[in-house]
Amino acid sequence: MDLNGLYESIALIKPEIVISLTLLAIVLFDLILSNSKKLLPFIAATGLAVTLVIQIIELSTTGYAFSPQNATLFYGMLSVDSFGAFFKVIILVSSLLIVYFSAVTDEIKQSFDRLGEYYTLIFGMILGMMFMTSAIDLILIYLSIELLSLSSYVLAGFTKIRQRNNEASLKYIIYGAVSSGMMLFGISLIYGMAGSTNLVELNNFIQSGSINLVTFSIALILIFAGFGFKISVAPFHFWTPDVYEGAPISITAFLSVASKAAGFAVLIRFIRVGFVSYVDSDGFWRLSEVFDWQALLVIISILTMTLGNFSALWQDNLKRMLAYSSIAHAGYMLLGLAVLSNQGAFAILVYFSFYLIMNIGAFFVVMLIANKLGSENIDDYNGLGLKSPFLGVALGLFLVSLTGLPPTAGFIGKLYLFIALVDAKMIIVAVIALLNTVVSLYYYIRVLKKMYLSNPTEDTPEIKTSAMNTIFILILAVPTLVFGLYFAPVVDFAKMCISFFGV
Amino acid sequence: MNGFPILTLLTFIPILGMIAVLVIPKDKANLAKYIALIATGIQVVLAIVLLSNFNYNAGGIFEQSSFQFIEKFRWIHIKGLSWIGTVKIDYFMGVDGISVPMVLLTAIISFIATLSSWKINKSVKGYFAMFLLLDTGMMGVFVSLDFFLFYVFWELMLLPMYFLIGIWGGPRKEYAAIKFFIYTLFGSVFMLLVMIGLYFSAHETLADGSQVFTFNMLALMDAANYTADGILSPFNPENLRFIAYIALFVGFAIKIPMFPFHTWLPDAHVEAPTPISVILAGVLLKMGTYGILRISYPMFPEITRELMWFIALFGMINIIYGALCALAQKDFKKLIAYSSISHMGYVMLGMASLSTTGINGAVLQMFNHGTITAMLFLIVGVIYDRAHTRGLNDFGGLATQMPVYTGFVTVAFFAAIGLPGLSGWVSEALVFVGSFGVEVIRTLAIISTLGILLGAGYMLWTLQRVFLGNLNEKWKDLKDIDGREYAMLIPLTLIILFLGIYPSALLDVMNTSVNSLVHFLSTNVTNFSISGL
Amino acid sequence: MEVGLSHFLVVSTALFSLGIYGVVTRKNAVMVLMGIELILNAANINFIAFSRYGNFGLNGQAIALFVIVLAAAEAAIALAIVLNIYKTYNHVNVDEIEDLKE
Amino acid sequence: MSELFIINISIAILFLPLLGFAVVILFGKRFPKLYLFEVGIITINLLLSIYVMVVKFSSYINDALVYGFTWIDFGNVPLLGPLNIELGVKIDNVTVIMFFVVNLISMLVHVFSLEYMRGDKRFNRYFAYLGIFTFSMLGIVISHNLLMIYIFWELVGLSSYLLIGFWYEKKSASDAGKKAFIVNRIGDIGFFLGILILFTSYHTLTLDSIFAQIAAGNLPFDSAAWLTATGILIFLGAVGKSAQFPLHVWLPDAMEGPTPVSALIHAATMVAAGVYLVSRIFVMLTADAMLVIAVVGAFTSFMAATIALTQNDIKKVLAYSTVSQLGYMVMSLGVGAYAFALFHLVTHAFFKACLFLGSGSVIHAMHHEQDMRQMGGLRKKMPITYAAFLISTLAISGVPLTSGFLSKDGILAGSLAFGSLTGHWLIPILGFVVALMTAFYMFRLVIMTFHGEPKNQHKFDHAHESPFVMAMPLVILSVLSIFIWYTPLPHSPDAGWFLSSWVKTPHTVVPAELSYDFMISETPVVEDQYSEHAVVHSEKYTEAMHHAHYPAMFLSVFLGGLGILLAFTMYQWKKIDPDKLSNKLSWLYKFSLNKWYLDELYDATFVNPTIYLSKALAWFDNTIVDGIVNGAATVTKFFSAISGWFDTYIVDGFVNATAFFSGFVGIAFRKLQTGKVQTYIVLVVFSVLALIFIISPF
Repeated sequence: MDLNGLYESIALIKPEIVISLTLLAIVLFDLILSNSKKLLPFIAATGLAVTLVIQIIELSTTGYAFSPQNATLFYGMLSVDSFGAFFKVIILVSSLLIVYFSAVTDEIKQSFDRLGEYYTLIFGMILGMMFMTSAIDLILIYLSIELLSLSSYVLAGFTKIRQRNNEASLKYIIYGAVSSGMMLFGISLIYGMAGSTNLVELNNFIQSGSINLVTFSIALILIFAGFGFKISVAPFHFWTPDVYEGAPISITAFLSVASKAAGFAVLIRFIRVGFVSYVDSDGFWRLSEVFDWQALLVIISILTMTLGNFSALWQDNLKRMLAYSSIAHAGYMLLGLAVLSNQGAFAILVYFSFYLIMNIGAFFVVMLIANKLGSENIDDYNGLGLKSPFLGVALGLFLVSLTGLPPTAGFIGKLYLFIALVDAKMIIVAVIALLNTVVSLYYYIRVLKKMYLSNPTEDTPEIKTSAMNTIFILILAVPTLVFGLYFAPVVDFAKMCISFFGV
Repeated sequence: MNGFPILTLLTFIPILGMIAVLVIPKDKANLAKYIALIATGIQVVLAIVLLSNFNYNAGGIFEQSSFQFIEKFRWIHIKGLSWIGTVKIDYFMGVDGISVPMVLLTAIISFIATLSSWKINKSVKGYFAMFLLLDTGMMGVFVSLDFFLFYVFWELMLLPMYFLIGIWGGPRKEYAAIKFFIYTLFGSVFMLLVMIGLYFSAHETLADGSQVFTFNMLALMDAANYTADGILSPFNPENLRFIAYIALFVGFAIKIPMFPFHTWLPDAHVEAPTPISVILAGVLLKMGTYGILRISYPMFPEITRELMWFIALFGMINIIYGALCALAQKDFKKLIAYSSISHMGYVMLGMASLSTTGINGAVLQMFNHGTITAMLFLIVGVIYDRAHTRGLNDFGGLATQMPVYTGFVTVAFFAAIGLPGLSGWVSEALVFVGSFGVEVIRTLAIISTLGILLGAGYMLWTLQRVFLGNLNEKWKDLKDIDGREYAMLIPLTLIILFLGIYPSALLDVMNTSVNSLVHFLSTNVTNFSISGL
Repeated sequence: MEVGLSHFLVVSTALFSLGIYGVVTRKNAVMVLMGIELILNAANINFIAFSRYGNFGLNGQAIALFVIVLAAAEAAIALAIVLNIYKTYNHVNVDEIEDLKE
Repeated sequence: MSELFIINISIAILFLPLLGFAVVILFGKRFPKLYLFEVGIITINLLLSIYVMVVKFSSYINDALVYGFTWIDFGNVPLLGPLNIELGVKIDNVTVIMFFVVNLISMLVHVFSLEYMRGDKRFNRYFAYLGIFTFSMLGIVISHNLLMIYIFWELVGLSSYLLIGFWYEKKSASDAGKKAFIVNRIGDIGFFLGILILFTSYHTLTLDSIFAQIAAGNLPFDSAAWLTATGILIFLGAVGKSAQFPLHVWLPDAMEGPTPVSALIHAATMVAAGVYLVSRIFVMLTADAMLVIAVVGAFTSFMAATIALTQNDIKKVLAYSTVSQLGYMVMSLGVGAYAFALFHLVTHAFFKACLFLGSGSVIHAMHHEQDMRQMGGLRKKMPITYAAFLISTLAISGVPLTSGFLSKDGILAGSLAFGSLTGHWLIPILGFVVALMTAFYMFRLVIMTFHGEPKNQHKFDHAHESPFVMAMPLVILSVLSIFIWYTPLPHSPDAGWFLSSWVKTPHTVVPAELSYDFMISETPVVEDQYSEHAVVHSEKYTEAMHHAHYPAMFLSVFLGGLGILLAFTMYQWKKIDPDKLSNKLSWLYKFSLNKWYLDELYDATFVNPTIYLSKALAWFDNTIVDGIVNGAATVTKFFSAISGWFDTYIVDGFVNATAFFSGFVGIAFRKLQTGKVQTYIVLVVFSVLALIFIISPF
């Protein structure tokens, strides 16, 4: 074994190492200084901030100018490239936001003694996600997904205040275990056929021909079930509404953004590295004719967005509604993958950047309102926007952005998505997606309607936001608006990051 | 005027006003009214400055050099990768003879609507903030020359409108607001798709010689810019231009509103507060027809020619259907709403003629309908403020009680009927001259003249039911109009009279542009062939 | 009769199916977890069988070891959650835990 | 006096009444006496128009004074070249005559109204309306192009609407105003379409330019049929305004307006505008168009006369008589007797205005009683009114020595000539029958009103002769109904200055094959239509007229006398009981009394169906269009009936945009979300199997 190579490999996973160290630090701090739990969020934030800085420095100084040969580490287990780095940035940013989010959530405050566990598990999730974004070996993919999942199972039922927390946890683990079991079974079949779990070798194997297509398809669909579970697309989404509703709201927000980002990263990489034989000059991925990914992805994404949107129409619980909305958004983003082009993948990156801001923003405002109101039910929002104008406007902005209306960031995300679709001449699909957008307006606007068009009742609280919370909301709201009008920085960044290694 | 960013100012002064409205303290909320009045007042002044510096001999439409007051800055410029191309979006504004009347209309109607908003007392700050945002959206649509910018402004006015109807509206406001919103969004998503399709079908050559995809409307009008394989490129034998045209047209038609997409309008009008009805009928509806003239026509000249009969047909249906529906209404506002549908039919009929007289008539009708209908809605507002009912059969004999008011009503009604000497007639007549002159749609034009008759029918019947006859004792305490209402109605009356007698004041502004549009439509047809759909 | 790859595959497939069946039909949460174990072990059998018959080196067997460890961790967490469920519901019947739904 | 000066004066005459209108309507509330300003203006107007007439006839009798300007300039239009719309004025002999007639009657009506309308609460506004009417009427007369005529055409419609509905508290008055406007609009649409045809073909609306192009052989859309159609369409405008069948129904109702208004607008001037319009386009009428016009005119005059026989409302009788006389004029144009139509227009204006003002005087005296059966014997109480009324009645009946005799005789001669030249004998026959009936019903009116015993003693006792301001106009107008003002020879209108030098028949511009041969002069057409030539079109026609002159004169005098005799027999001497007669001919009587049931017919065929259609469409719009476009709202409603659950969502505003669809899909999706994790897994397993079947290459 070449230990030099191992050493070099370690040098390239500094962010993961810092995360691991922070995780250890949190555990130790919790054990030793169990009276100063208040400091835990700061440690977590510091760790994340340091990681983020390292990640960004790596991105910018080296420009991730690895040659493809050097980019695969640990004997072809990991691929460190700017694509992964982009998602790592997304994950780290959202984690940072979630740390603050958790610090002001009532639900988490009530479980104050177990704050150490909470952050440990969060970091477990982060670590899992970081590896997911880079993994190019099916086994590592499986393991990192499990690392993420196991932590999140516990977090989903973390608070134990209400029955629904436990129920969420139980459903999540049973559902997750079955999905990952299917995935594993699929991986074993692939292993049996290709003789390796490495994606690069899988690609080579596909090029070589001689495949039992039926078995291969079954294996791939089983594996896709695992991914589908992670990014919660129909028909693997059933856990999502129940778990999102039952879990603490900070975890819901985290799951809906970071975990989904990691899932998308790994799915894109799986297809890009495992199946694409070459990329043509227009940026379209040419796949070997062994499996019709496009058909699968188009069917799944249309099903997902339609189901997400139409189910969201009927939700009275805002958290649950946002859960369905996040399903719908996963559907839109999956369309970007269905295009099977750089353009499409690029659109996903752009979409995710904006989705991150607006979705966390929406959850945050809902959380603040729930803290005061004790309810996430839409019927309790009567006239809220008139009584608490700042929160109302902020939530309105986030929801409008989620709908995808200009001049908000959400529109730009959708725009890039549709650009990719039209570029690929997938007009019918684009029309379906657009009509879905119209449907989605219904339920987003319903919240606005309750907040503004209904008159305030006596129960409608006037919610004062602390300075910190105001700043936090502004940090999310201002970009939502500004990126809607000037999105070049984000797009430039995403453009820089759309290069894959390990192919 | 070189270098003075008058269009930017026109567009964004209301935004400044909105910010000012938002920062004033809550206990001085009434200040918002004055801020809005000042902002819209400045807009009117700027619009007049614009008009007075406007060169009547520059055509515009398809060439940048003959647009005026151009402001063009790079807004988004993302250098390309090999597979994605450079993304370039410009902040590109400019006006020609078709947009100037609309800018003027927007400024005037906004100002008058501000006056008419004086009695709003429910969340005043919010109201005027939304109002001013709406103003920006409308103005932006009329001055944008970049499709992307256009689309942003187009959508920008959706939300304020939703709230303005939804919060300050009548009993069924929520229903009306959501209906408006969903309808319009439904239309605009198709527009978005066509916009993206066009983006991928044409190249614009930049100063440095590089070719990039473009949202520049003027570049999209030039057939030479289209690539060989773009999906909306005329050179692509399998292009989707026909479908795209329909999709785009539906997007605009919903706004007009064209039968059968009109049903949001009566609801929206009935529920909206008076100033918002004024804006809605006065300006918003014009955005649909303006969009067709500005975008559909020059970008798809060959399909426009192919479909002119259908456009005229729908115009005719609008005229007659709207008028017949108006005849049956019992609610004053709903009646005016349906009359709007009817009158917008004239605009479509005129546009469909693709002739100078017809399009001049259409654009003039856009302006005239804007002022006349604004006046009609103000009139409904006046009576609703006092009596709190709009039932046509609840009144009677108001002419005795409110003679001055009735005087204004008479002017507005007869303008709407198309009485010569008042502005509405000139544009209707030109529309008929234009559409009758084109053999293809002559029959439709002839049938459409029935609209003149029906229009007189429902308007005079309304006049009779509400104002003539013996005074209903219930209303013997109604006051005649006050100073503020004078201030709203007199300018509109003067405009209606002035343009009735001297329509050239406005026709000369637009004529060169209309001629160049007609010229463009008639010469660019041969270069294209209709796709084999 | 020589025991070959296909035999292992038949067994693993049967195991996988039984696992799914178990997860779907058992009421008791612990039994459901058993079903999950069956699914994972079906995959393990595959890995080892392929590794043995496919001349792919020892990778497959190493993978199986990883999976066993993971399965243990998962079982631990799952049982802890079941315990919690028992505390709040006083039973562990999966199909009666259905408060979160439409 | 330069031409420009005359033009300027004429334009001043045009706009002065508008000034009066504007001042009175704007400040009338503050200054209750402001109506005097309007009266003053109209007086000045009359003097100016007399001045213009004198100058015109003395200096420019053979010239038309034209002034035009570009109203709308379309620049250089693609494919067409330069295009503009021109407006302008043309002052010829007819114009100045009409100016005088309009201003004179308008002034007299103003004066009459000072007394008649005294005490009305909207006194000022009444005069303002008279002002805007005068303005619009003068506008029609002075225009040199069809567009301006159309503009003022509509404006007189407006003033007519305002004045008919002046007492708008009465439902019948506002109804009548509305009816007048809308019925007129029907005709106006035809007029407008005619304008469109001409503009499309010639890119100008100036009459002389159009005629020049037709004369050069350019037909509209290169088709003779279109030329005929254009003539008939423009005539349709006249049908509306001049109350010809089938659009005459508004005029009798228009009597709801104040009586002086009826005199001014609905008898003397506005209704004659239609005749004036046809005379303006006379030269471009084809033979077919002329025949249509002649038939419509003849039929209208007949129909109206039959109705007038049985009416009991004094104003209704006069209204139908007006319709009938207008029919005469229209017929006259149709048969080619151009000059006589205009001549009758003028004479009729005076005597009919006199009749209306006279009836106004009576009504005033009788405290707004209009039913003739309540009158009688007023002769003694109101001698001046009676005298004036009688002279005018003689004139309308065509008794020699009156103006009516001259003009009516010409028309009848023309129709007789037309009959002899074309074989359309029905037209002269109708004309003579009408002459009989006219004399009858007019004298019936005079007898019932002024002769015999008072029927209503109470009202009779309070009746009194009208004061000077009301009597003076009557006297002036009745004096103008005497022959001497028009011709020195009471039996020969041709000898008069009106026909011999003022009004001359222009030459047709229609290609010879489309025109009646008698319309084409055998002598070459002289360029200037105002130079000396014969009154009528061709030697052939002149001859026919000449032959028809005496037969027509004698026959009409005989028939008129017969009518008068009949009236006296029945109403004065009571030799024949009218009631018995009507009972005997009850079917005919009712048919006439109910105005041929035309109002009922129109209601049943046009008005009500339109209303029903509009209601049906409104329902359709609300339910079906809204429903289909919004996504099957009807289905949704059906659903809501079944399930109250759905109802909440409808109320909630969910009925829209795919409500049904989204509801359905939503429910389907929701059903899957059972909350049981095992169900979910079953679903996942089945989905995986399904995907395998869909995607795998089996």
